[in-house]
Amino acid sequence: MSGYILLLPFAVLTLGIFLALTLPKRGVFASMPRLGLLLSVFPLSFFILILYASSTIPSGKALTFSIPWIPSLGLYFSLYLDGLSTLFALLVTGIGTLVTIYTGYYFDDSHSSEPKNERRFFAYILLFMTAMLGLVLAGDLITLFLFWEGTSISSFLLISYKYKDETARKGAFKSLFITGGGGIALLAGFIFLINLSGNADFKTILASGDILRASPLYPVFFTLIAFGAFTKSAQFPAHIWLPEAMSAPTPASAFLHSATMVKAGIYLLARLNPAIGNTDLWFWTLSIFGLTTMLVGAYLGFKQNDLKPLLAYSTISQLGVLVALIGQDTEIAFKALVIGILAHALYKSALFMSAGIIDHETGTRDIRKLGGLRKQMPILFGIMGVAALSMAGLPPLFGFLAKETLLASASHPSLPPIVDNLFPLTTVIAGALLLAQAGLLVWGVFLGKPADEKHPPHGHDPKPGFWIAPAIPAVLSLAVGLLPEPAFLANFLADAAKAAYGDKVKVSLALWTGINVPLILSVVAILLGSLIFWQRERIRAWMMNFLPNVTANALFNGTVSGLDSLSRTATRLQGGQLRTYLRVMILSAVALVVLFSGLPGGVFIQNFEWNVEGLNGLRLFSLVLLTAAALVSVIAKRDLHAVIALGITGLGVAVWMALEPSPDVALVQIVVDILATVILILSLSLIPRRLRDRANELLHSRRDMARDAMIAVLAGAVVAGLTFTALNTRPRESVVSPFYAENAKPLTGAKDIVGAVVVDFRGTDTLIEILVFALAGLGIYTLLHYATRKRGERTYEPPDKTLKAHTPLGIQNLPTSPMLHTLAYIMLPLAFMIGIIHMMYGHDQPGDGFTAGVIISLAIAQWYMLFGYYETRRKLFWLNRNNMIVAGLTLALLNAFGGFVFGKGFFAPVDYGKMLGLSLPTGFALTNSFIFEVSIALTVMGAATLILDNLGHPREEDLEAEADLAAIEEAQ
Amino acid sequence: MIRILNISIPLFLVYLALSGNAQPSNLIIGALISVGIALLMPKRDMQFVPLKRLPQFLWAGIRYLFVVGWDVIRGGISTARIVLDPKLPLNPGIITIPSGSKSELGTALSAHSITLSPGELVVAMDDEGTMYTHCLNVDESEKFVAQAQSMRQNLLSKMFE
Amino acid sequence: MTAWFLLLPLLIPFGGVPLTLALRKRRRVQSALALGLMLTSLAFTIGLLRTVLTTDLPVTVRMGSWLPPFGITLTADPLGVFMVLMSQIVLSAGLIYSLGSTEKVVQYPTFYPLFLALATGLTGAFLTGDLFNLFVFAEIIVISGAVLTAIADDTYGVEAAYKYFYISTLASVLFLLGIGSLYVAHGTLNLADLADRIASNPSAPLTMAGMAFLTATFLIKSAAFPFHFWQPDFHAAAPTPVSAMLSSLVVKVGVYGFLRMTTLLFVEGAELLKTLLIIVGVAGVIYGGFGAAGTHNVKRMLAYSTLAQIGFILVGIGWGTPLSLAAALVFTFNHALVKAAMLMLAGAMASRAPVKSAAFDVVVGVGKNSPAAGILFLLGGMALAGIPPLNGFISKLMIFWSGVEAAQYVPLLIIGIASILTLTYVIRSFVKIWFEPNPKAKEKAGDHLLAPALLIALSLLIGIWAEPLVSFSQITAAWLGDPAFYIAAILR
Amino acid sequence: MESIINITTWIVLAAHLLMALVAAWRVWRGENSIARLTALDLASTLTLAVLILISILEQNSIFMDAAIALAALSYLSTVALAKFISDQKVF
Amino acid sequence: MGNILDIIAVLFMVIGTLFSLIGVIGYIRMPDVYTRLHATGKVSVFGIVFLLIAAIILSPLSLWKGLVLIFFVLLASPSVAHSIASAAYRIGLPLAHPARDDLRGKMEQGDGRDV
Amino acid sequence: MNLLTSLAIGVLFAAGIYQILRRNLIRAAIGLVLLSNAVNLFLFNVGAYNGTEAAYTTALSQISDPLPQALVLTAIVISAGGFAFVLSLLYVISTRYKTSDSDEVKGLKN
Ligand code: NA
Ligand code: NA
Repeated sequence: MSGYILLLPFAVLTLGIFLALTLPKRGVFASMPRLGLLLSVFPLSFFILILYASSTIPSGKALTFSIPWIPSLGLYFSLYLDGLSTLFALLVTGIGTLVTIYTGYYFDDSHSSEPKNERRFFAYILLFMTAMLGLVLAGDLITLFLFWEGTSISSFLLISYKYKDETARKGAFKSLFITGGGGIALLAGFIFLINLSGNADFKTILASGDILRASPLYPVFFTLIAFGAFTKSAQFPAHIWLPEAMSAPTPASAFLHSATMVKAGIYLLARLNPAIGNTDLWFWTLSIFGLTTMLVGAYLGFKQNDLKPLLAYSTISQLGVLVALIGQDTEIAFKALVIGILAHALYKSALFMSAGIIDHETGTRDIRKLGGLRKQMPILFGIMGVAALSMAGLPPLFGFLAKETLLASASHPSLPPIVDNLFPLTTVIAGALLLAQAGLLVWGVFLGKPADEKHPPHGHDPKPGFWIAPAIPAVLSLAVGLLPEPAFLANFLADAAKAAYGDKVKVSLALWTGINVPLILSVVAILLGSLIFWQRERIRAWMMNFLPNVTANALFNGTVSGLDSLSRTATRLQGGQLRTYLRVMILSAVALVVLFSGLPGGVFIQNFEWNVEGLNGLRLFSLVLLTAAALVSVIAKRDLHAVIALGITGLGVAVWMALEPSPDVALVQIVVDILATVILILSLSLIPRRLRDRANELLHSRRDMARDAMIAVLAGAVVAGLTFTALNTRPRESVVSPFYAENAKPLTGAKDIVGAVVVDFRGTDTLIEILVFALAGLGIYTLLHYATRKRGERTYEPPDKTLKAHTPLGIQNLPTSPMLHTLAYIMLPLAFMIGIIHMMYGHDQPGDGFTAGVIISLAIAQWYMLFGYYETRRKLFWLNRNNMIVAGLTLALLNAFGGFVFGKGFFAPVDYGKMLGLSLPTGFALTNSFIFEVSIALTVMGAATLILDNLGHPREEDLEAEADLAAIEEAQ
Repeated sequence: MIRILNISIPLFLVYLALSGNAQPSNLIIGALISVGIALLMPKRDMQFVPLKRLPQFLWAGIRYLFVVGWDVIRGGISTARIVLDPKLPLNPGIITIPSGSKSELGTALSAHSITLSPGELVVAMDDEGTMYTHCLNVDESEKFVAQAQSMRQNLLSKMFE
Repeated sequence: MTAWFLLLPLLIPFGGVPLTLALRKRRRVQSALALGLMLTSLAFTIGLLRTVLTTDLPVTVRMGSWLPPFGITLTADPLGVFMVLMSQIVLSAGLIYSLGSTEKVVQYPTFYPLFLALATGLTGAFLTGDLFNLFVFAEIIVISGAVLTAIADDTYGVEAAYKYFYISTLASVLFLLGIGSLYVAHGTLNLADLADRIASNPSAPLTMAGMAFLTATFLIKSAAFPFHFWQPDFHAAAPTPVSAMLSSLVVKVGVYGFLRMTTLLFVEGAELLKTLLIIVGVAGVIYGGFGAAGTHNVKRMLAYSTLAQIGFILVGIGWGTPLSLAAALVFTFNHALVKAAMLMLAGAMASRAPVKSAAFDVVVGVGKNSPAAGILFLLGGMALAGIPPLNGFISKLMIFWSGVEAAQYVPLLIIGIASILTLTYVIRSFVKIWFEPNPKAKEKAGDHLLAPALLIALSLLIGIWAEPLVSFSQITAAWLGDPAFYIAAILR
Repeated sequence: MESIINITTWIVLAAHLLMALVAAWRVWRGENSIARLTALDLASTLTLAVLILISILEQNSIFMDAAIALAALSYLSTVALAKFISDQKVF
Repeated sequence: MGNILDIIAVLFMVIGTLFSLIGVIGYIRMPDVYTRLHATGKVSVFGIVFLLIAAIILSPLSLWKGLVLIFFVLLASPSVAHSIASAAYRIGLPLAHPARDDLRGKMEQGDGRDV
Repeated sequence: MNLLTSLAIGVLFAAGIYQILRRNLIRAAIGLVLLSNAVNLFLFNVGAYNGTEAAYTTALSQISDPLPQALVLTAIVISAGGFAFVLSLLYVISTRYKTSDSDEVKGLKN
């Protein structure tokens, strides 16, 4: 039999999900029951398929399928069908079939006036089924984990199905939080297993038991895996999510939270038992948690009034039993395990679905409001009665058999001391409580009287389709007990147990095995249970009033609110004050530098020298000049004075650079210093003096200033140390610079080496740099003329185009002094000329396209200042800033391509003048460097003018912006 | 045409000065650039010298330069004396000097030369060409400027009218 | 020919800047062109990927034909291609989102030029083989990102841009100090040459200082704790299509920097740096997780989540094993897709809210009428939380695996526990937007969901068919493991 | 002769830098904005002188280019400041 | 010949510097803004021009650039002085011990309060 | 001299850091300029060697290292663009937040 058959369920279930969501909402499948019946075909067919497939596998062998998933990590998608997976797969598909049918009736809306659309629910149920089936059929740890998380998610979807209900939302969150947390642990545990055994697939894992158990990491991965399994299987104290999961619609509770998903942890532990079981840690952990859970579940279940929580707690108790059984290392325990799993699945699903019917028909699940329904709902009485008796462990039902084997395992002579007493004791107590709960159920719903007798519950047996679903497992519970030893079932369970135990397990399903210890214990449990049931009112009242509630929920809430308060604290660090952020970051950066390299400049003292001569002496002056000016800009009280001092600082820097000597940089420094000064002045005029003064030094406390001064000194010290070290240790030779010096002239035709580096050797830097500058211009333009358009931030001033300048520097009716006027007229063409010279001869002398662009823009700015903005725009008709940027950037790119077409490669130098045979003046070459300079100048002109325009006129309409907007509006 | 020549010829000279090269190709390029820049300047608003008056303009302009040069040297020495005098003999004030030129350019040039020469500083002008001039020594300036200004006025009117 | 596969992904967006700016008056043409260019560029990137994978050698272009280390080389080694491919996929999605966005900012004539500039910066930063050129490209990212944020419809965009800009300036200053230190110590700026020289003279003065400055720079760029302060503001206030790029890609420049630092530049002396990365990463995972759980706005939540996820990545880089590097790469890639999609979904929900805001108070119950968005958000959330079959699971699996393999149990334990927080905040926000009732929520046309749907579909695809990504990341990690190859490929 | 020129230039250069220092000092200690602005103008003029002197020292006219740019632009920031001081507005 | 030119150059440098010095001293000694502007004007008109002439003599290559620079300085420096003085008067800064003030009342004036 | 150079750059850097920590937005902007000046001077001074002549091919003696100069040029331009952009942000902040106090610009927090 090919393993590919195992893939079939997934493909077809996907089809089912698709159908559930897309079948027409009118016509044949308008009715939910009919849809349910149709969809139930999918699980049913796989029930049969798996039954068939498993029958073809020889005992102890497995049907496998595997395709590479992430081969580079050695991961496969693999499936594995052996006895254990068959047991679970049959449960999933079998109960799945019933639940699908049941769902259709549960959401039957034929009587309701407004049609509901519950198809989503079908999709979720089928989704879950896929995940659960995958989980139990997984052939390796990673595949298992994939589906494991899938069950968590689909469970979340189902619990939150009635999301308008707050308890549903909370319950869904809680379940996902707990099982999701478990999932993370589980994944980590799995990775340990894979890492130790070298492979993820079960064959390898199960064969590496000795290595795994011997590993020093055993406690680590065991804890992780147990944690994952316990959270999923609702072991104390992680059980708290399960009762709240009862907010899900009943079909989901019946399916996920009793029959299947909660058994995922059981499946996992059973699956891994041969590999990592049979250690003391394993035994003690599973026993302690399992038994505690068994007791706690049974105890808490007995307190409940709502049918579903009551059933949920009994499930918890039962899950505890199963965990404790896996902890044992006896054949009988695994026999008890498989029987227990099957028996529990049968009776619990029957009970849940019945509870759902009661809720559906009577409108309540509260046993205090219910009572005496046996006459109105005889069929349901029968179904629920049988299932409850099985739960109570009474003969001749399957549940009795389960309890018998459990007790046999609990009283097994191989148990170590303490446990040998504790295990039977807790089993008996829990059994008794479960019996009492079963009684409570049947009595409360069908036999007893409702608390409020004036308002007895109304209800009648539903359509057969509705009750058939719980009826089948109930009948099976009875049939297994009554039928004489169904051999195929016994073999089948034996196979399952064998896979979990790792060795042969003999399973017999005979009810009567003679008078022995289990039987006696069973009788004790039944008697005790009856006693409890008889005294139920008193005991329940006592439990409600006196015994404190178990505080696992408080633990959860505490955890969650603790996390929340930590979260709030975390976000409080983000207080909104930039200065605080900067302080933290500067100090951290300083700390980093000190941590990595020690205090730079430790060589301070030994290299102490006063080598003040020649150019150095002048540098001394210039550095005193610039530090003095910088300090003045810090301590000046007025912003304006700080700006003036800043201007001088910049000039000082330029002088220093000129002394270095590097005229190119000095030139750019001068140009930029002036540009910076001008735009700073523009900003001063934009931000009201009142606001600036308020924020100025007067607002700083002395402590504030002292602290900042300290940070500043610290940072300054690091940079000073760095510079000092650099100056004292520099190698006196550069790897790259000699190349530039030698090749600037022959290869690029440049006398100015720095210029050659900027436009040729490292032209890419420059290409990007002008983009940055253009972006700044465009950014300012967009910010001030589009983004602030409609917030009332732009007090729109219609332009008075007759006025020559808004703010005169002349007197009376003269807008501007004629002297300055004339100066402006003279300076603009001169600025153009200087700029063009910079572009043309930049290769031989200081200056380049950038300085050209800035110089021209500043000359234009002078016009703004002296003629006014609109007047200038009118006079300089060609001043379209965006198009300049477009032209500049495009030209720059085309020019770079020119190197590819005409030269040695992209961006390579080309001398077009030489190519065309032009005789050009010495010092000027029509190269692509020149074109690059032109494009730089164009871009910079556009951007710098945008900067100046917009900072100068943020409030007025911008001619280009208006034109652009008008064009866009017209187009639309 | 006047505009282009008026702007491009001085520009061409500047170009030659800055590029420092008299090769024919450089002259052609310089001329092209100068004309190009001139085309970018506004058509109206600027005042230009008509071609036929160019010789007269140049002659008056050169004489004007000498007048201003003398003013500068005279003013420089007298200001230095004031600054270095321990008593700092100031007699400052703002006096009115008419530019005597009706054109904006003429007024501007006049104001420029006055300000250039140490000791006088034009603080403001009005639209009739009156220059409000701050002087270090009111009496001396008034006496001196009266005669200098008449000479300047004469030359300016030859240049611009 | 192969050179063009490298050049065009960079030049097409670059050329797109003037081109779309020229078309600023014809918005439809402009936006369609921007997307068309980006997709073309993406196609060439895929060609580049093929070339690099088939030839098993990096593609190198010497700009201006200048030999390294004298000129600037662009280098597409596996790592570079990896990052560029990631960027261009997400950038394309960002443009698709912009086309269907209702935000005013996409109507501005300069929006697409600025967006393409961002694309240029990102692509260039990952392709350049020169330290200073990297600085310049990073500056493009800074300025275009800051501008795009400042012009947001959100009133606070300006504030976010302001803070970002200051902090970025600090980063630029540190970057330049680092570049200067390394230049004075080793006399070159070409990454390969620098790596070669540092390896042969690791104790040259200022080498360690250079490393420290670069570390601080990239910590700011990657918004790692405690250099993260700009990030939640910046990512939350930016226009949706932009914030999707910022939170998914821009922080990756820092990640990229650390990858280069630990595997190329400072291979020998990187132990201290790696330890630091682990510490910083773990701190980020914790702090980011708590921040995301504690904040008041979906976009902010996602931004804090990025802080945490970057933490995972840094830890992976810090462990430095081949597997953990591959894990960090896979994490990087997947996070980019998912985070972009999630931010888009958050933005799409904000656009449907009565007031345009992503604050939880505002978006409560807004998802009622867009179940499709809900499914996408849930899938994206699962991916963030590392739940299969989404790609995030692969990331988490590999990180955990590499931690186990590297026997780094303590950080592993901490990040494992902290990753529960991811699930918490993702689910909470989902429940708030899609499940909680809100009588005030009105139906309102909002942003189109195509872009996030594509990204989530891709995430799902990668989750299911993870092999290509994983094997590519392993090839990359193996490549990173031997810097000599890189050096040889560039210099010889 | 060479050395005399050189020494003179050095001295003159130092003198200019010292004067620039005085100007910087006056920016700090000016009695009003205009006085400080005047000091800025003075400082930029002295910077111009320094550039010229460096050009003499280096025997290289390239520093003149920086000087030309400074001369052509520095007045611009001064005028802008003056306009700002008198009108609180620049453009 | 070269020597004579060199001597002239040195002389010019010294003279220029002396004028600059006078300007700076004047700037310090003068009582108000307007009179100070007279002093600082010296630095540009004499200081710079003399230095430039020296520069032209000492390095003939800078002849043309030097001339352009002289042109610029002589063009810009009075304009700067004018605009500063105008601004000062406009905000109402008083003249120190004025003998007369013909401009009083003609110009819109501030209260002399500093910005 | 090296010591003094380092100190001057350190002072400039410290002044910049101190200024960007001021509450007045304009002062903080001034800090940016100071910082970039300091860093440019640093880059400038870490040229691989100490040159005595401008970096021209006509130079006769040791030229100043051209590479850092080229880097500084780029850095200057970039910081100038950024600085202008910051100033425009300041304007919008002052109109939107009605303040020029950095500490009051905290609409984005937590
Ligand atoms: Na140049
Ligand atoms: Na004068």
